[in-house]
Amino acid sequence: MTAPILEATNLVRVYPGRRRLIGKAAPVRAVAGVTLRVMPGEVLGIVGESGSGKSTLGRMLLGIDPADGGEVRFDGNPMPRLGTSEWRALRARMQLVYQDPLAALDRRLTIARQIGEPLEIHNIVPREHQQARIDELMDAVGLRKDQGDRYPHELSGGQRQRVVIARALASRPKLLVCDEPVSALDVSIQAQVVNMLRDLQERNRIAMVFISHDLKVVRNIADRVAVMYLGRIVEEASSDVVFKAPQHPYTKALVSSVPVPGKTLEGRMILQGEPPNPANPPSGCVFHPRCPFAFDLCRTTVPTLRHTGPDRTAACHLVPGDAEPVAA
Amino acid sequence: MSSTPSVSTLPPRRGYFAAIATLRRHVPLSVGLGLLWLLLMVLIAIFAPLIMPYNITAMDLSSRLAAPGHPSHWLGTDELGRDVLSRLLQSIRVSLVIAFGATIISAVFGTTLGFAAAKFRGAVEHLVLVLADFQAALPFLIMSLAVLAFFGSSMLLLVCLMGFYGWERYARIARGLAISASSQGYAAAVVQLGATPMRVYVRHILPNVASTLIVSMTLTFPEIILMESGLSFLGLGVQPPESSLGNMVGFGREYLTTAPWIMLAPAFVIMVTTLSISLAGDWLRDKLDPTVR
Amino acid sequence: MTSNFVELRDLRVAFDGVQVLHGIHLDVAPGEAVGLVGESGCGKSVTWLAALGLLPGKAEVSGSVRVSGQEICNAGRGALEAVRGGKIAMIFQDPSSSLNPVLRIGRQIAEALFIHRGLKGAAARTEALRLMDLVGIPDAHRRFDHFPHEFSGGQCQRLMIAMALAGEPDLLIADEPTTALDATIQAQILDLLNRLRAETGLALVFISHDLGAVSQVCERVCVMYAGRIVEQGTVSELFSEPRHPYTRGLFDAIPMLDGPRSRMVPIPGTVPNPRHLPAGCSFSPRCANAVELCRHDMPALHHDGADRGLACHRPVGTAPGRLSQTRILESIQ
Amino acid sequence: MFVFFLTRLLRAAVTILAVVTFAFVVLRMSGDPAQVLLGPDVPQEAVDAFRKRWGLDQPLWIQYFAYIQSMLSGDFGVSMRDRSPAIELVMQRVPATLQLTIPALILKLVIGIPAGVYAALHRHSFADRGVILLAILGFTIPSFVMGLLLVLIFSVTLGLLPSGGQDTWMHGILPTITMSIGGIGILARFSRSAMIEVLGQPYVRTASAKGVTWPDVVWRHALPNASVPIVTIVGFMVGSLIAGAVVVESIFSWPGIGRLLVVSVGNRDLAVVQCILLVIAVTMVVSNLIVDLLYGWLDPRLRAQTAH
Repeated sequence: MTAPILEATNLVRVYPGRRRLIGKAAPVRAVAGVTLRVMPGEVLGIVGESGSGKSTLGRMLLGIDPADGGEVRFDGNPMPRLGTSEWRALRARMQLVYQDPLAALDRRLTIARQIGEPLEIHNIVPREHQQARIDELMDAVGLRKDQGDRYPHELSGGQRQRVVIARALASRPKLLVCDEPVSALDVSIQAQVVNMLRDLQERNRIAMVFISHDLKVVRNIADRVAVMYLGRIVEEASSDVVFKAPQHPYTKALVSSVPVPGKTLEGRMILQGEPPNPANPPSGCVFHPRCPFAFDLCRTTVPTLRHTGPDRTAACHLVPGDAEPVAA
Repeated sequence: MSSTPSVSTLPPRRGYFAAIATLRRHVPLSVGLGLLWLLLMVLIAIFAPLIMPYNITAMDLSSRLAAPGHPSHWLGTDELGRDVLSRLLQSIRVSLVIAFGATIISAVFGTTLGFAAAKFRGAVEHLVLVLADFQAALPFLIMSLAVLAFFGSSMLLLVCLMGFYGWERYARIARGLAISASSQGYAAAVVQLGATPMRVYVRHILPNVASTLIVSMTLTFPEIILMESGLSFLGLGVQPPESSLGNMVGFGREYLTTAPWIMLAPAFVIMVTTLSISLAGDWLRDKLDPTVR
Repeated sequence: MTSNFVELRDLRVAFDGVQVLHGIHLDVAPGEAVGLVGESGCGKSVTWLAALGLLPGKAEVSGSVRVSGQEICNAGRGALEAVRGGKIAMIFQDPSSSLNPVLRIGRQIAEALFIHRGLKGAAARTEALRLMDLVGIPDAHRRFDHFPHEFSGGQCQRLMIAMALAGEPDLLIADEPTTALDATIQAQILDLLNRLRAETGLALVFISHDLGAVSQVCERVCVMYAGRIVEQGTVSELFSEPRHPYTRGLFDAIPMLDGPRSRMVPIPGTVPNPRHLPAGCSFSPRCANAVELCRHDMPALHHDGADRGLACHRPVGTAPGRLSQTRILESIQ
Repeated sequence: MFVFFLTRLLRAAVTILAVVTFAFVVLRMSGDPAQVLLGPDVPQEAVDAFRKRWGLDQPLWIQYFAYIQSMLSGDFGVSMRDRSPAIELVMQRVPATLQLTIPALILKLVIGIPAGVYAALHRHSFADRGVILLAILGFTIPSFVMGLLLVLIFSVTLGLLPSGGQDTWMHGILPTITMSIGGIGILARFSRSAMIEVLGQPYVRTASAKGVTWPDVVWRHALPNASVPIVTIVGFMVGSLIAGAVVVESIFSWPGIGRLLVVSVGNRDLAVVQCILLVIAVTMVVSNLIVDLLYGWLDPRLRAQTAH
């Protein structure tokens, strides 16, 4: 059995909340105890709505946001401290792809130079071979060689995202975290970029964490999917089954809320209310105020993540599972 | 596969006149005139010692308070018979040197503090904040008056003092842009690639904020000219026998009724110069602001 | 045939001489729900902003906009203001920045009530509270005097809808009302729009890039590309039998939530820049069906049947490809 | 709000302390006031006696604490020149300065803001261009040049108005105009850009879309939002009501604070200069404080963040 490339145990991230007029600041637990592992070459999808802590989790997996509790192990080793030279050296092996490619690119440098920047920083390729590597990367993401001396604002949104992906792949990383990489793109362009990402991932056997609010895209690219709600993973399973037969009521609601062309709203499960304020989470199961199936136990006791079947877990009192919780 | 929209197409070079025609299309007339005037001022500042007809202290007692148009003194003479044109040229040189030096000092000082506040946050940020509060509480002219009066005026002190003018503007801009670039933007991306902080600030953030800082300099520069000439006008800036635009106006004031040209010539230069920089600065800001395009 | 509430005829818009809307013909019957679909920059929002005179001054608008027979295109301020809010209300994509940040929410709704129904004081307050209740703002009494930033995005959109309903309009134009919202909140808002339509008989124009969302609230859909309507029809017609290659491409580009994990089917290329539109059919450079004719001749929108329209020289065959057919059938079920 | 007010108050106090310290350090380090005041030829015994009399023989930090202590008890020192309390000298001059600066402020507000708003509402029109040009002219012409030009025209050439002094209300006209022109330009330009910015915001479009008439869109929706940035500038102008007249008072020989400052600086009258610096700093800090509080009132979004 192979070892996971990335292993996170009980990750917690607390932001000092906005101070109230009178009294103390309420801390916000953006990530409240997340455990997950990613195998080499595997794609883990993370879905959740805004405020679910999925972006923070992604940054913690890369060590960009420090963990206030728990730990991240990459390739069996603990994450070095942010800003140290070991941390910087590790960047060559793990990379991030952003939602907004225009913001992530320096608008005063040509895209070829930006794609080549990791090569310079990590001294991976001798200077005289850098251009060849840049050309190779641009070709891999579907950019023409003559576009190399363009500036980011001269490209379309889809092309910019290709540049960001090429830059992320320059140092041949083993892990790629993509934070909403296609949600700023038009539908027709989304498909281009997703296909390209999938090809590159498969060809280079890169492990990938794909964060998105778009269930349809995650379904398409991920092997396994974790559903987050208010800083916790509430359900995790292979992407083939999780959307077809969701177990957690929140996953059910999410799946049900995806508008499918040609289908009307009737018979949909529409959640009432809004996600609670993370600074003041409800007691018991954090989902219970919106859950149509909630009963007394849900209001008092936090359900733990348990195995509910082969290779799938859920955190719900209503879903029968193992006696033993998954995480320590 | 994907077709790229060609956004910027440079006009082909078709000689000198074509270039001027292009320029005319891109630069409004007022800005063009302003830029020409500024060029003239810079040339005067550089070559003043060579083109001055007289030494600025040379007195021609036989033709005191001569009106402009005098055959050997085009802009007339002052109460001691000194040539106004020569003094004007020298004054332009002095005022521009002070303003230029001070603008550079102010920009470097403010930007450094701003970056430091963005990088280290916490105590450094608070210190910068206190400094800015202090600057806001004491009008610059008042502060300068106090310092100059008690330390006595020297060229070096004047430049250094003026170098504190407007630093908080650069600090605020540099800090704001650096923080926004580091939170989600390109700087965060480069950090995430593994770049050292030095590389991030020098290779990425500085070039990106440079244009905004340059625009701020076009705001500060005329203000420093005004500040220096105001101080000199009050008799606390540049001291005689050296001469600056403000101090010429200050001394010319005594002869407002009998020889207004002594005051009018430098006053005109101050007005047109500050106006030119303001126009050019406005234009530059519109050009560099990506939201306008 | 006669009683269309709104009729757009040959509506054209140019910004700084760049034409972004190339002659839109569109009717909205009373009580009808029409979807306007297309990718960013296709002109779907501009169409209605232009119709209501809400574009900035530099926009040049031409053509005809008739509301209950009255021409309002380029009409005077007074004529437009009489239509806005009272006959046609509009809500926008980003609800949080579309509400005035310095005015209390109750006042913003009451303002609309005063303009259109002359309600003041206690009467306005009662009615505003009723509207807030209607759109599902919990605890409306307490939140009447709150400011917009104290509401979430979803609630702001509900408040926008309440404000739009204040003038008892005959038509509500919803410009990407759910795009900025989370999936579960999106579903709530779509549900709300459907409920309101059922209760009040309001006509709806729903502008969106999301075919799924459109199909949940609309009866008829117009697909736009590069400033033109390229295909239109009822939801069932259009979704079962898309004829324009672009419409087909849009359907195919949407990954399915169930079924096998397959490669996505993108539309190649990018949306053209309105400054440099390709000759002929604007879609021809990205179209697999394009022939020489498409590259120099712009197809006109031909109507066949009451609601069906198509602007294409080489439409997709009536029998769609195997992959798409199965997909579409799946989604209809 | 309360926490915010306290932190803001603390910051204000720190700022004033910084100003006091600055004034003290700069003035004391720059030279020996005894020498300056008594002249170079006075015998050493007289100088020593003078120093003892004024406490100048103590170490600097003791002088500093003594200074702060006496200031806290309301004693701002005594003018070395005419032996009267500095605070009295300063306060006597405040009304004269306000006689110029308050009418000037009113002129700035009633001309600058409407001009800017009008230009914003009629963008790219002839009036707009005119306002921009005049505004730039207004604040690029230094006040001493403007003042002298006005004197040259209205006093010297036309003989209509007096060129200096404070005898009648006629004497106040030229200095007031001189002082207001720059501010009018700044306010006009600022109001214009603030208004243009606000007019492009989605909520203005919303207001139009719900049928609000154009004048009401401007008055009830755009202006209240545009007033937030404008208040900053106005606050700064209010803050410099006392400090802003130095040059103009010098030109027109107006016996206000500015004149007093220039004269006292020339005489190295420490107590008076320090006192003026303090009065100016306090007015500036207080007006900044008021502006910050006004922000909260004008923009409820800031109210939520004020705790930071």
